[in-house]
Amino acid sequence: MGPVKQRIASEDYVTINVGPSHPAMHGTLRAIAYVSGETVLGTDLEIGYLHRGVEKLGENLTYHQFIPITDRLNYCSAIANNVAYEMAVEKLMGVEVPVKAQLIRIIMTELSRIADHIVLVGILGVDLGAFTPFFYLFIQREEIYEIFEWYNGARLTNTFGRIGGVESDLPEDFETRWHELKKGLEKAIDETDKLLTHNRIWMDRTIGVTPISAEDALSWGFTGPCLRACGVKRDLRKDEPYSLYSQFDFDVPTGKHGDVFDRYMIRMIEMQESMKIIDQAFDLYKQLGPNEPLMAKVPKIIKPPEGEVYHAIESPNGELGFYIKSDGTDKPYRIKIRPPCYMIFQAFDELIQGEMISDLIACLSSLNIIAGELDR
Amino acid sequence: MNEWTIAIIKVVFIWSWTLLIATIMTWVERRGSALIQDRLGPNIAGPFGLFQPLADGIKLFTKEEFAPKHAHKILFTLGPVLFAIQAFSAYAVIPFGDKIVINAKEIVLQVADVNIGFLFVLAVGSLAVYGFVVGGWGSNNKYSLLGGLRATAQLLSYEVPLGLAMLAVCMTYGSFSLREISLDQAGTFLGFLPNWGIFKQPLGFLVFIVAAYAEANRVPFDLPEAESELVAGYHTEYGGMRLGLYLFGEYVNLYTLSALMVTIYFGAWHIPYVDMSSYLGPLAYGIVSFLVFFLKCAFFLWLFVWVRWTIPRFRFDQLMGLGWKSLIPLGLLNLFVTAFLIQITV
Amino acid sequence: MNGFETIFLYVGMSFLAISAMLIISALLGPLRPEPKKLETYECGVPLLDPAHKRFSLRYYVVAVLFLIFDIETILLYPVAIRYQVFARQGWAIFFEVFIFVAILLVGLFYAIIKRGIERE
Amino acid sequence: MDITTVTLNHYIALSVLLFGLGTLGVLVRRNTLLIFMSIELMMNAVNLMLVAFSHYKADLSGQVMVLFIYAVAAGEVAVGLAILIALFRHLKNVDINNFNIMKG
Amino acid sequence: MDWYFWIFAVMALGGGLFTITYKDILPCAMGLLTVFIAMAALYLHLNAPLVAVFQVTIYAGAILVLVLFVVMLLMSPGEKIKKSQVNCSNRFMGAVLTVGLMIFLGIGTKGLSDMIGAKELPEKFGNPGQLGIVLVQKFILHFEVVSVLLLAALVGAIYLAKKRI
Amino acid sequence: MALKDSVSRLLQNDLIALEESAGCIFAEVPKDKIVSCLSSLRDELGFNFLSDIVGVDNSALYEAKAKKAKKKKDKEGEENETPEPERPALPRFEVIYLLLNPDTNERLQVRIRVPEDDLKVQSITSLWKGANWPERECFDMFGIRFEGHPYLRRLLMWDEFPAHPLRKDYPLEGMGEERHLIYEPEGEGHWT
Amino acid sequence: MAIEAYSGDGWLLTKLEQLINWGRKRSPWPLPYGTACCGIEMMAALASGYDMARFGAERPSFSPRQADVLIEAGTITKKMVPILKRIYDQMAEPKWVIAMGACACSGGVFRTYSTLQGIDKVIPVDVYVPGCPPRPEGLLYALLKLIEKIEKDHPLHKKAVLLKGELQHGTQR
Repeated sequence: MGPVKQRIASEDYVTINVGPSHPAMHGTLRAIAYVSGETVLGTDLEIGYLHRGVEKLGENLTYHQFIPITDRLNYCSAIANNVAYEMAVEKLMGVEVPVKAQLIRIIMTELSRIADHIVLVGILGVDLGAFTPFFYLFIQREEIYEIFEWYNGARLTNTFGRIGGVESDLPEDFETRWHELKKGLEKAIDETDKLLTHNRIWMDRTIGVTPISAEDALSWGFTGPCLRACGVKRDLRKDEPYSLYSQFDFDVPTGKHGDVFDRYMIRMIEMQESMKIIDQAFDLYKQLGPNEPLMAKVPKIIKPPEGEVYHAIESPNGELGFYIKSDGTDKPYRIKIRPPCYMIFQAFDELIQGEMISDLIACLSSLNIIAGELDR
Repeated sequence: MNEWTIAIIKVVFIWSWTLLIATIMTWVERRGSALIQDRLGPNIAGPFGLFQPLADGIKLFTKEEFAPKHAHKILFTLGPVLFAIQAFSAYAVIPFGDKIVINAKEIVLQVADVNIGFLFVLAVGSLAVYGFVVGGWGSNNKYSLLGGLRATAQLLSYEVPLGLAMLAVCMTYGSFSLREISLDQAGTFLGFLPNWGIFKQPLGFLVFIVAAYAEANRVPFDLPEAESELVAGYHTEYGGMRLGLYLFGEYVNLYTLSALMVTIYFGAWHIPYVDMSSYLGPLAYGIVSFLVFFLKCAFFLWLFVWVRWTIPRFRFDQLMGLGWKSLIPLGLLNLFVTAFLIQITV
Repeated sequence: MNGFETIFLYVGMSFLAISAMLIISALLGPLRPEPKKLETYECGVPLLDPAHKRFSLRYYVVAVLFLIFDIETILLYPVAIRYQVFARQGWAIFFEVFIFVAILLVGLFYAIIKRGIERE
Repeated sequence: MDITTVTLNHYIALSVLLFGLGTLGVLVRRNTLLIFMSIELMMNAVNLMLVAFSHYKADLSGQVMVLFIYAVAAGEVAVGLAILIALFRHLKNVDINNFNIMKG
Repeated sequence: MDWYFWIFAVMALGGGLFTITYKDILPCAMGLLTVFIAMAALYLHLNAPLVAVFQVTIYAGAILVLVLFVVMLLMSPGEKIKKSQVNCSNRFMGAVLTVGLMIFLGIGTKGLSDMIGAKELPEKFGNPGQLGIVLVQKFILHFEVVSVLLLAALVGAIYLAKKRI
Repeated sequence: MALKDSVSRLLQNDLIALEESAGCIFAEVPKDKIVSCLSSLRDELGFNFLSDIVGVDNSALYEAKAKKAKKKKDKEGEENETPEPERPALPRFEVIYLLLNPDTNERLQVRIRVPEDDLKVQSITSLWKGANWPERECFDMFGIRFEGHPYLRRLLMWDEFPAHPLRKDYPLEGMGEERHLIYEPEGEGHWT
Repeated sequence: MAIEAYSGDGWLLTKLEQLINWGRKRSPWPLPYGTACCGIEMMAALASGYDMARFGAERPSFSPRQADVLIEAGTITKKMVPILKRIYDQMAEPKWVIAMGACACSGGVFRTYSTLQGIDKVIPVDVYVPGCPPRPEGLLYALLKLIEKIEKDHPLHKKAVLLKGELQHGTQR
């Protein structure tokens, strides 16, 4: 047995196995909770139930072939993964991507960020017993999927973009679609806000639950909304502005206590910020002519020069980085993915100590652990 | 017709009626949740999916029934049976209408009008605990046991405020008999309000309805079966008809509690400002009073569904805190206010 | 004919009907018990330890509190039902009940202060 | 309810039998919880006797007395079981034979 | 109406017998539950409906639940109760003692009942309201004392349960 | 570049190499000095955020290079009589620590090389709590043992898995390892 | 004897079987076993746009005793195999399995050391849904196909034969 069991000195506990096939464990996570009464003394985490060998697979596929695999990392926001990988390879090759392609990438990434946050807020609601917001939000999520599908034919696993740009232009009536979606999204977010945010029970369930201090969060390697909830204003889009993000005007929301409520609120605000970014990006996009290039000049078979690179972007969950080592052939020599929730989930044991079983569920949901990128 | 025949007819009628309501409630719950959530809900089985509960019932009936190896075989079966029996029995003293006259014989629309009235409901309600304890313990499963313990602690905690609210009602009406309480609610109160219990006991009703939600294990108090925490709570190991009994029992409980609320606080079969018996013949009056009573119940049943799909659930300590720190003091306050008002008015 | 006998009729009928349901269900349903099927469900993994290790004491405290308050309510019922009669005779019974409840409220506060009903 | 052939003697017999069962339980069972249950059985027998007397002698005091007995029984069970829990924490056992630590 | 008495008398005795003989503790508790419910039914027969309801509420709904909680806290279902450790002669002694006690009690009570003699039941005997009047008129001091007793029990139980010895 | 300067000034003798590849700076330090190097980087240069730990198995790369070099040598060998002096073979594995300075937003990659016959590295879980799982994963995937790690156990693969799958000599489709397809063994925890 | 009416294709048996089949096909309660990408699409199928509840597939229950259809959506790794198998084994009869997505059907793109190449290697599958991931409509179609399959079942037949056999066996003894 693990170190948790050693830590708990008294015999006065019951082990409750939560997962893998458990409603709140997203199918593949497993936490063995040591509880005394309803209080959790500690948890042993067991991951790897979705370890599919993505990194090994990457070493055996060509650079382009690996893009579809990145879809399956964080399947809630596949496009962010695609873009992160492509940008890493482009950085390795030293390719400059045309502005139009960058704008399309930004629009799509932000859309997928909204879709990801929708899943989180919906599931957090379901796990805390409020089912209805999930359905309201999922209707809008379907609309986002329709835009994706209509852009490149896939709903969930988009395989968006190519190394060096994107494969096609935004469809002509994107503007009307986006405005419709925006209206619906605003309404759904507003409804969710009304149903949850100021609900007394919701506040009781989330405020002050599993807080974490900024120092601890940094030491554990938190990134993204979970780190921002602790009050650290760190967003790669602002701090290490990649692509065209330095040109946009958007806020980075921060919380104070790093509790479940802050994590939830940050997601709610970020959805609105993302909508702002999409508006601005689309304004820029409209100023470009229809014949602007979409792809940089890259060879058909990609053979980056020998070398290694690490590049990270701000995915919906936090810093999503790709370390790629190239040996000069058409296949990467080594790909290492730095998934955001991997580092966050480590801290789960520390977060949950002394809280109650119900908080375990709330905390897990609010961290947004996606098994696909956690286990790779 | 002798008394036994009438009694048997009444018993059979109300038993099947509660069963029917429980069945329809599952449909209402599903369609209602679908309505709230922008969905369609079950609509394939029969018109508007009305036969969905029937399909569920048949499926549960023909599902495999087995007791897990480590479970206690007797208790495993006894749990749902105890739960269902208490759920069905509680309705025995609650009226479902005023009275009906057939062949010059007056039949009271109530299985048994006894002088201990709602105390019987409370007493039988306190036996609901056994369904959870025996089932949860008999399953020999951690989730079940924890669910059973939670259920029991919750039921116990909320029985006290329920009893306190009833105590104030009993002070106001000076009777335990639910029929007498219903009859007392005819006419008007203070000249313009319907003479309903809610206007005499507003605080008591608040305490009662919250406690009733907790007693029925409904959101926001559905911790015993909180599916995101304890898989399915005390009925994790149950499948087939045993599970069906738990599910049915829950809905029957809902109906009993709704009927109790209507009887005590919402004027039973009375329509405000209208004296039905003067307009209608004896037979028609009986039927109309039954319908009015049922419609009032239906509102509360719908309220149960509505609340369930709107708000999240409590955490266990918050639930206990609400019960012991808020509801019981409120119930006692209500008791004293009632006593004080009676003292200064008599 | 007494009301209570009807109640027993009702309860007896519930019992019969429910037993009939279970028996019919057992006859209609398939039964293929296999050793693995009969294992205790624990999210798909083998049991870590027995289900019945010690659970929280809080539940005991809640039950004790309930027991005491239940008796309190019960003892108040006979008083409450004729309260209107007693009320006409003056304020004495009001204060009797007040004192009775107040003494028990002390107990409730003790339990709350001892954190008996929330976390252990 | 109409007076029937069942007389007070029937109730006395039943009550005494139940009391005897309770006594036997206390004497024979070794599990403390079961001993508690047997004591409850004895108390019930006494209650039955009180109510039967109250009925056949037309005096309501018997019934009121039963209500007070409930209160006493509740107190007894609450404290008794608390003691049992405290003992269990010490001895990890509920067998009455082990509860002889007072012997020193 | 004899059948009424006999049904529940047999039920009570059967439940009692089951309680003191069965090997597994929770079924024993269920046996005790049967006794309580049968007793409640008999109280109804004895014109004590209020006592009957309180019997179910308190004994079945509260006291036995408390016992069950302690069972859950302290025992596991797999754990069978150990066979009694008393030897045969002791058991025989117990039985003899019990029977003697029963005879003594029976004769004593019978004499007592003969001494008082039967009385006619007044109208509406045992109505809840009457009980309340008796309680307030005759037993108001007991009533107050009971609250102190309950308080003491509550404080004692919580203190003891939380204490480690 | 300022960062390069400050790093080389700080690490001085411990620095084996400092190279830049595609805009990323890689500093190589000796294996047994990793804890002290990282802690001084953290405390003095503000690199107090550990992004990740990457393990790399370089065996295939070296083989390919050696092959290429041999081919080249074969080609040139006839003309050039004096062979190049043989470089000492580089260790098979390397571990790269991805560091970040959240204040200046500079990233630094610190590399150590681990030879196959001495698969032991000092654990840095005392510096960053977040190093726990990456080190476990590194052990799982490459078999590099981190000394001082509180709970070094397989992370992603099951405990009985015999190999280290990200090593280059391990085939993509595995060597037929199956987790007991029927059931887990009813081991210590099983209760009857 | 009444048993005789059960045996063979008696009218009573057929009608009863039809009724049972109707009940079963109209309320296939799912056990959502969503492990990966397909799990999200399964959620979409349960949510408002597609609403699997129309077919009675409501009340997703994670307890295997209460569910009828195991919807296996997503990759099953070798580490997960015993758990999946145990969950399937613990389901009460009658039970069905829908393998949703390429990974569940055949391993999909993940032909690697740690991925199970199709769940039909460990548990029997009734309906396969191709796609990576399949659209929610795909899952609904699979559900309809499953309903067709349930319709063809003879739930009482085996039981009747068994009963008859036991009776004859009993008389012989």
